Amino acid sequence: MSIQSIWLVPALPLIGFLINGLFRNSLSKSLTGIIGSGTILLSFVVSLLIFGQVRQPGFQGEVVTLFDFITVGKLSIPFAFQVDQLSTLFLLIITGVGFLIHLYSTSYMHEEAAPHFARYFAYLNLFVFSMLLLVLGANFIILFIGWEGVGLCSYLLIGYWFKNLDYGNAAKKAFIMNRIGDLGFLIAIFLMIRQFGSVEFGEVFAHASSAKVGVLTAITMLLFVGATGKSAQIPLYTWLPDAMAGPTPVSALIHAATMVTAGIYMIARSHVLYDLTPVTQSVVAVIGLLTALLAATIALKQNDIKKVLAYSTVSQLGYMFLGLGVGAYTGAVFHVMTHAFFKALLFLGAGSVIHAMGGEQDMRRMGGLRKWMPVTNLTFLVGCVAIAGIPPFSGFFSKDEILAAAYAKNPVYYGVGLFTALLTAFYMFRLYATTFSGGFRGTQDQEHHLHESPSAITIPLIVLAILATVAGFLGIPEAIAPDAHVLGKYLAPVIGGEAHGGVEVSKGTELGLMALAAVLALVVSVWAWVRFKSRPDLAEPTGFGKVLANKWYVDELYNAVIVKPLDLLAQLLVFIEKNIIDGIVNGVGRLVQYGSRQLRLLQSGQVGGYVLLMVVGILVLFLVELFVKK
Amino acid sequence: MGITQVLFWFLSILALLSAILVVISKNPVHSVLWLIMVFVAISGHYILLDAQFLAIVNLIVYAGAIMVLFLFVFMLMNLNAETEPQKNRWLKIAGVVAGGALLLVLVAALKKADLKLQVAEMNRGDIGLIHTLGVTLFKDYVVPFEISSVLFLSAMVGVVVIGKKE
Amino acid sequence: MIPVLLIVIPLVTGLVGFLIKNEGNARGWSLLSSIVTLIVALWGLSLAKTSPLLAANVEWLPDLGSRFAVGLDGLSKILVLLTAVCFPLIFIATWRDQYKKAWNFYALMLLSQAGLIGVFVATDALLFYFFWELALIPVYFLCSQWGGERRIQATFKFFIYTFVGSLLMLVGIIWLYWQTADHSFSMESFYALRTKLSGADQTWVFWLLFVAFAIKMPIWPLHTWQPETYEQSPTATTMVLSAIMVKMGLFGVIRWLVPVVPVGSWAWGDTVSGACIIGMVYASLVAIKQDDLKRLIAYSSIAHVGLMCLAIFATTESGLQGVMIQLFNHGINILGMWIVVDLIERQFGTRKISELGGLAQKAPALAILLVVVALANVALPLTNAFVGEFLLFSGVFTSTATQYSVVFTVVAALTIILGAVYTLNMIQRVFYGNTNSLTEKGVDIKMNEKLVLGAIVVLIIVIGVYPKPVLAMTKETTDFLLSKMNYKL
Amino acid sequence: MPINYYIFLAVALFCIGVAGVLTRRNAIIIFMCIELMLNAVNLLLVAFSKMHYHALSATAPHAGIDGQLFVFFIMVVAAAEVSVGLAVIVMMYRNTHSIDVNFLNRLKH
Amino acid sequence: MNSILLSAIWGIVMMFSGVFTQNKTIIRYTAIVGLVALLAGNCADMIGYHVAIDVHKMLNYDEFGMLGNAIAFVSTLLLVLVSGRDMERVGHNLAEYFALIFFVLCGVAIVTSFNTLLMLFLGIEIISIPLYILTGSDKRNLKSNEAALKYFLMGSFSTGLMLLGIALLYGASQNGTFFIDDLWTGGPAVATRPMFMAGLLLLLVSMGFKVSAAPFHFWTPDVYDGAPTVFTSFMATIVKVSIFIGFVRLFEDGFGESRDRWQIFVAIITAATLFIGNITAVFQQSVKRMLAYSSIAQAGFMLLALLALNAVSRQGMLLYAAVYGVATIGIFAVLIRMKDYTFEGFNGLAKKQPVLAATLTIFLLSLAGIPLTGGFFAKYYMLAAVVESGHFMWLVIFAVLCAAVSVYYYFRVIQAMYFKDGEGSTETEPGVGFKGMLVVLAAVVVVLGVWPQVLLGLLAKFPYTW
Repeated sequence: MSIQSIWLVPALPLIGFLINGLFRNSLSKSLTGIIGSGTILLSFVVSLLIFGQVRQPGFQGEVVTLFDFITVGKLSIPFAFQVDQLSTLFLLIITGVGFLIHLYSTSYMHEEAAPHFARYFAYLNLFVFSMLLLVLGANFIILFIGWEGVGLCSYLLIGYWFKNLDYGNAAKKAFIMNRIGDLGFLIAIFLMIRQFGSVEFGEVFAHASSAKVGVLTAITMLLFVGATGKSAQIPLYTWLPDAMAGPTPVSALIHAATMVTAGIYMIARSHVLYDLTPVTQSVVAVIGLLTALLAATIALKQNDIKKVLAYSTVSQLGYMFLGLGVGAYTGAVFHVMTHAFFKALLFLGAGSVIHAMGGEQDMRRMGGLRKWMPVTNLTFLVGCVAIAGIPPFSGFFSKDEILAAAYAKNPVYYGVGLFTALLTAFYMFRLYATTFSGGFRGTQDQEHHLHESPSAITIPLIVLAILATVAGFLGIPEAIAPDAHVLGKYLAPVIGGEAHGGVEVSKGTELGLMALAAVLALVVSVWAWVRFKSRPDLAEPTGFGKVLANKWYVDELYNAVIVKPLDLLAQLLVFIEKNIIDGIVNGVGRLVQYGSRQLRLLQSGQVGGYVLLMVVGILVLFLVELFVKK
Repeated sequence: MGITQVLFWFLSILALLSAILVVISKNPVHSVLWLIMVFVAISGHYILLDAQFLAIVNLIVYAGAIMVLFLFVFMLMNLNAETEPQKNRWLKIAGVVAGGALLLVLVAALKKADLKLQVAEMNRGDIGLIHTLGVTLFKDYVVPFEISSVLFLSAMVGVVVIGKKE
Repeated sequence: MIPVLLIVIPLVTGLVGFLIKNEGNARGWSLLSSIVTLIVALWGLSLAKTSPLLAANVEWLPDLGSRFAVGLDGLSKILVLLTAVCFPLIFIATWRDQYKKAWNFYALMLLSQAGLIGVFVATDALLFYFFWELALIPVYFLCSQWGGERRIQATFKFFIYTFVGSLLMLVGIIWLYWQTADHSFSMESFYALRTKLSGADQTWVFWLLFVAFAIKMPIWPLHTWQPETYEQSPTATTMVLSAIMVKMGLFGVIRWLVPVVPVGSWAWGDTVSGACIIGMVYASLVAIKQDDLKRLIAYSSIAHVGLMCLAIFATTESGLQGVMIQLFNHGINILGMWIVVDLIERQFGTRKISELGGLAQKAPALAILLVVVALANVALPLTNAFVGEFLLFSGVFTSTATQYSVVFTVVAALTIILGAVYTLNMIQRVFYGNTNSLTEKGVDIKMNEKLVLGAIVVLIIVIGVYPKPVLAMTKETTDFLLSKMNYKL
Repeated sequence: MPINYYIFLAVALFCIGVAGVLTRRNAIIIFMCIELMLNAVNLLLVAFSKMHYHALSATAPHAGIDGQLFVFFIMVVAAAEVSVGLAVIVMMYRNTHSIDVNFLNRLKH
Repeated sequence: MNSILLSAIWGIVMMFSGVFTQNKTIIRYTAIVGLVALLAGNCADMIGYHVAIDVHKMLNYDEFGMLGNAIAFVSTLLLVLVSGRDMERVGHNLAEYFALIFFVLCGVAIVTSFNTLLMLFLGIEIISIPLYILTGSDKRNLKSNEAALKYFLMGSFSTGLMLLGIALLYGASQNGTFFIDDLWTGGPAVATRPMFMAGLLLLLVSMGFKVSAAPFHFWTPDVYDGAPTVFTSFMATIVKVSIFIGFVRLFEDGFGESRDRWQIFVAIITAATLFIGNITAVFQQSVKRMLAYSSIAQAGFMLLALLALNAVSRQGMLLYAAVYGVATIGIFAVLIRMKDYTFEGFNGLAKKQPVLAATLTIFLLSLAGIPLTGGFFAKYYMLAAVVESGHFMWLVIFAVLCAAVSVYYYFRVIQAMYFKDGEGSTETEPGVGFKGMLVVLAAVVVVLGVWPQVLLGLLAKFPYTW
């Protein structure tokens, strides 16, 4: 298949969106499902075909221009797609995982009425379309279009059950927080326009080295602000856990596998700029690390199954930023990929659980589910192992690559990163043990309903479980087997050789670190499993645990520092508007009226008074004549 | 000081005093009489200024006809006695002050005019004579003269309109 | 020829409209008229720019140096197109609105259309002023006659407010007229002034004109007439007011202010920009607190227009192009918003956000269409407003007219966020959640309304995806105007 | 006599008239004060007439005559005005039995 | 000269018509014929056919005055056509009223073309004296009486001021003359300059009084309010604008060269007039009284012509006279027919009398100076005239702000008619003729608003000098 037909990839989901959206009232649910999933599948197939071409050695990135989007003066922004190794990889992840989630959704959402079902699939298709646009864009504007598009779809999907106002609020929060980030992105684009006169990747990257470091730092920092919004990093991460209000497949698709990785993609894409700005790199690394740690600590004390996964997502995203910050772009992308698999798996598994529990999300009311849901149990366990970083599951490899690079940059990074990884292992197995082990703690009614999910749900689980298990082998580190890093080699034309920030660690150290991480992860996992299997964490947290359970009170902080003052300001402005600005305007009117009332008193009706005033007038004129110089 | 000057001063003072009395007399009939006195004094000035025709006309028309008309009206209304209740003293004071101030500013404005050398010549010239005036009036001023008849016509019509009983 | 037709058709049909003493017929007649106008406008747009049909110039007041000179250039075209497109849409969308003595209503609407088109096509300053006022009069009557409870005071305030501005503008125009070499009101003579007038003169005469435009747009702090008027006007008139009339102010600045007194504009650019930016943030914040849908949209409009004005004073190509395209986009988008408001008000008899809720259940089609329009209102990519706002912001950011371009952009860009806040709030509180006693009887929109909103949505998307034809239409005019605007002493 | 004397005399008479108009409330007396003002002007005009005669008679034998003729016209007009004015006052009196201008305040503000 | 003669003669004809017939229609038609004749005479004059009388340069017939006359005559004709019937209801002396009106027109013809202060004085008096009578013509109405007496007393007072001014000017003139173009020949000697200025100021004051410029305007509201409405209409329009034309003529021909010395006073008076007229009008409850204040406000605008004194202001003065006259006549014509003169009295008029309401709206818009009506160009000219002179920009801006205030009170009437519910109605059902006349008036206003060239072109077409 020709590279030129790349437009099919986003076009197919768009068609799916249009059909499902416009004819949602007349389509049957099965047809909707077929259209929704089928278009993504087709898209995946096309992506595979394209991938077939791209993976040929020596393939250089190609730009496929569809039409002129905006042309003003010297600034020309074509609607063009960038086809290269990086974007193709993402295409595969998005369409592949996307398809699985669509498939899963046909079953998971089956209880919805047909129009809403169709609406759901339309949104999902639109989301895939936006995400594809994001990764395919050959310039920052197209990227930005997809960027905002996924934000929108996230908004629509989180608020899918629009009757519930809390969900609506969560959706709104997601959109607005994303917008804050987008603003940074947008300003970065303007800076690029001013600096380079272009927003095309090729142009910008080619001239990057000639720009002043200050400007580049500003651009990269602003881009990173955008990334913090989209990828839920400090300080804009709070929307992501709230976004769990959406249907679970949405959480899987958007808030785990794809959308939130947009920030990683974008920074990886513009790594040329980041390589030139060490300051930003450090910031990215530190923010990533802090986010990873913060989210991990919060996840320790969450009881909502999806919330744990959400914070784990934030934490993992922090990892990826750490990778980006230390220059391990391949590692970051690698982690994106593996994370896509196991996090989608975990979310879908959680969805399966929730489905079986009749909508219950609180782990404290679960327990011992493996008895009823063997497939879910097993696949979920695979996911947990993978995310915990236990070899040879995929998470181990990708996480290790990042940690190794972090160590090379700064051992402190490594230390914190490792600690976070252990926390991850801990809370994941806490989750697993509480949910699947021990005895059932829910109601009779719920117990009665417990059942393994249908195949439309389990098949994606199985597929993802397999992927989560084996994907790690795409990126076997140099230390273990030279030249076995398939992914690294594949991405090399775009990202360049594996740049560990210039500092290479010795093979021995790397192996040592690897072993340390693996062993510790294993120990922590087992410990957590054993601990929570018998004594699930049911009590209300106290002390520091309460702080964690309440997410470090960050939401409250934001509320007090930003939302409330803004609200007060708005109220103040309303007051000013009414009383001062409009007050002045009305005051002028009233003044005229008042003046009128007073002035007409001059008209006393008495001739004597009139003549007197006339004489006074004459006097004034004469006095002016006498005393005022002209 | 020649006789002319003496007469000038006498007439001037007479005019001013009479004028003031016109204003301050409580009895309207007295006001009328003092006004006639002013007119007589002014006519005297006219004679001093060799404006004999105007002096005569002034006496006949003003002091004679017009003031008599005023007197008639007073008689008609039976208002020969004091009829103004003294209210609104402030307006009165303001009136006097305003009048005085007007005098002041007018004098101030006109004093700046350097007219020391200009004199109103007396005892010479024939322009005040009825002959000279008549010739000019019916030659150069015939148009305004005729036009003033329109004024009289309209005054006549007006008085008829106003005075006619309905 | 075509501009004359564009004025004459609504004018004559409007006058005739007074005589059709039948509601249905009057409605049909006005729709017909507006469609004919649209066709003529499209015909005009399709002609090559050299076509003699695009201009007319006849003797009008030789003693005053004023001619009946009209013409269609890129700027006029886009605004004429907006006017011509909006009116049929308004008529169809409000088809079911009931008016007392509807024939008068429709006739006045057409007259206002004539005035508006006149403003946009006039190439003679006096003629421009003439139409400027003419457009106002029918609107005044429309608002006062068919508006809400406090319509009389509100529209009166509106009228006097804008009238003050217009009169100051008139003084400015007269002054400029006496400065022209040939004592003429023609655009060419006015444009020639920029090299003739001293910097000091330009600096003060700038304000005479700008105040009028600022009131019309409106620019903070001269905006307070707007929410009140929008609130009190009948919705069809509000549509005209906000979709088209506010563009008069922007148009005025682009055509009659900055190119005429560029030095004055440069001198005051920062001041004006500051006001625009304060207004944008301010209006956005105030909008958050509004409970009346009309007021909310009114404040949102203030924010949007402030951005456009800001971009004009940036005097960059992308900024100006952005203004040009945004003139159209904003008109279309806000029209869509008003239509939704009108539908809601007609059905539930209220515009109070707090009294509504859960409409999405009852009127899914309306909800979806509204969401698209609202997204355009917050300038989401692939909607038309994104193209506009992107160009506007990038124009401001890359401006060399001010040394504060970065600050301006950043502060102004806050409205991107705030805009999302109030728009989404509105959607949520009106459409999401559960129905209440008032809204549970709601029904979805009818075919004609779907058609209109659908058309608007199509326009939003098409221009959002493929803005090139529109940009191409205005490019030459933009370059021309920029060459005048960028004059320095 | 120096013209200044006449000017000041006339202005003084005029201002006395003005003061009368301002202070008195009897309509007829007000009217009389106005007549006083007119006469002051007449005097002034005659004085100016002789002043111009003095200055210009060498070249124009009838210089200054215009002033005296103007006085004539003023008298004519004054006479007409008096007739009308008195008619109005009488009409007023017939209706209200008062000629106090202070009672004239049905029309105000 | 034709117009002076004809108006005087026709005044006498009217005077006697009352003797021969009691039929009011005949009297009215006689008057109409007279006005047409007057107009024809004036037109004949304009194209050069005139009675040859040597006026010794005391009158100066130029196109400015002629056109001013024409406007006054046409306005009067329109007034009689539209409100003639209403005169009959004032009192029994219809013939005399018409006679007085013709005499006023005679005065108008003098005032528009005087060349000496004597003629100005006579003209003003010929205008004033009949007006005192007309004001008091509703004899049994105390308001009318009161108005007449006030008008008379104050008018006489202002005559006194005018005469003192004339006397001082005469004294200041170098060769003892009343000819206005000789008053400043070569500039009076420095010595007499203060006297000249004092005289000028007094003339300014007294002329200001006649055109009701503040602070000499106080008679206006009371007199306009008290006078029979139809004569108020006459006074507020024809008389006022004619005196304005005289005013402009006096200050342009007489004092034009010394304008630097007095423009500031005109500016002060203009500002005061605009301010007081507009502001005070805002609070009025009676439409008639509001119109009185509005006429003061309009005078303020016309004073701008005096300030500017250039070709533009001359043309503008005429246009203003025509437009303002026609519109005001129209408004008063409707007002006369109203039951209730308050604003409330107009409530809901549009429903009962759509034609009246619509035409009235056009007149009011014109007074407010909204485009498409003649009032716009009238105001435009005034502003343009001052702006051209380059000075007093502050006054121009002040004037437009005041114009904005004027919208307030004019639109109150429109609001009452259209947007308020009420029982506003006319005393009797207006006839077709009346409505037709109103429509004609409205059409004139609109034509002057769209294409004022019809009138402005006339100026160029009659290059006529005496």
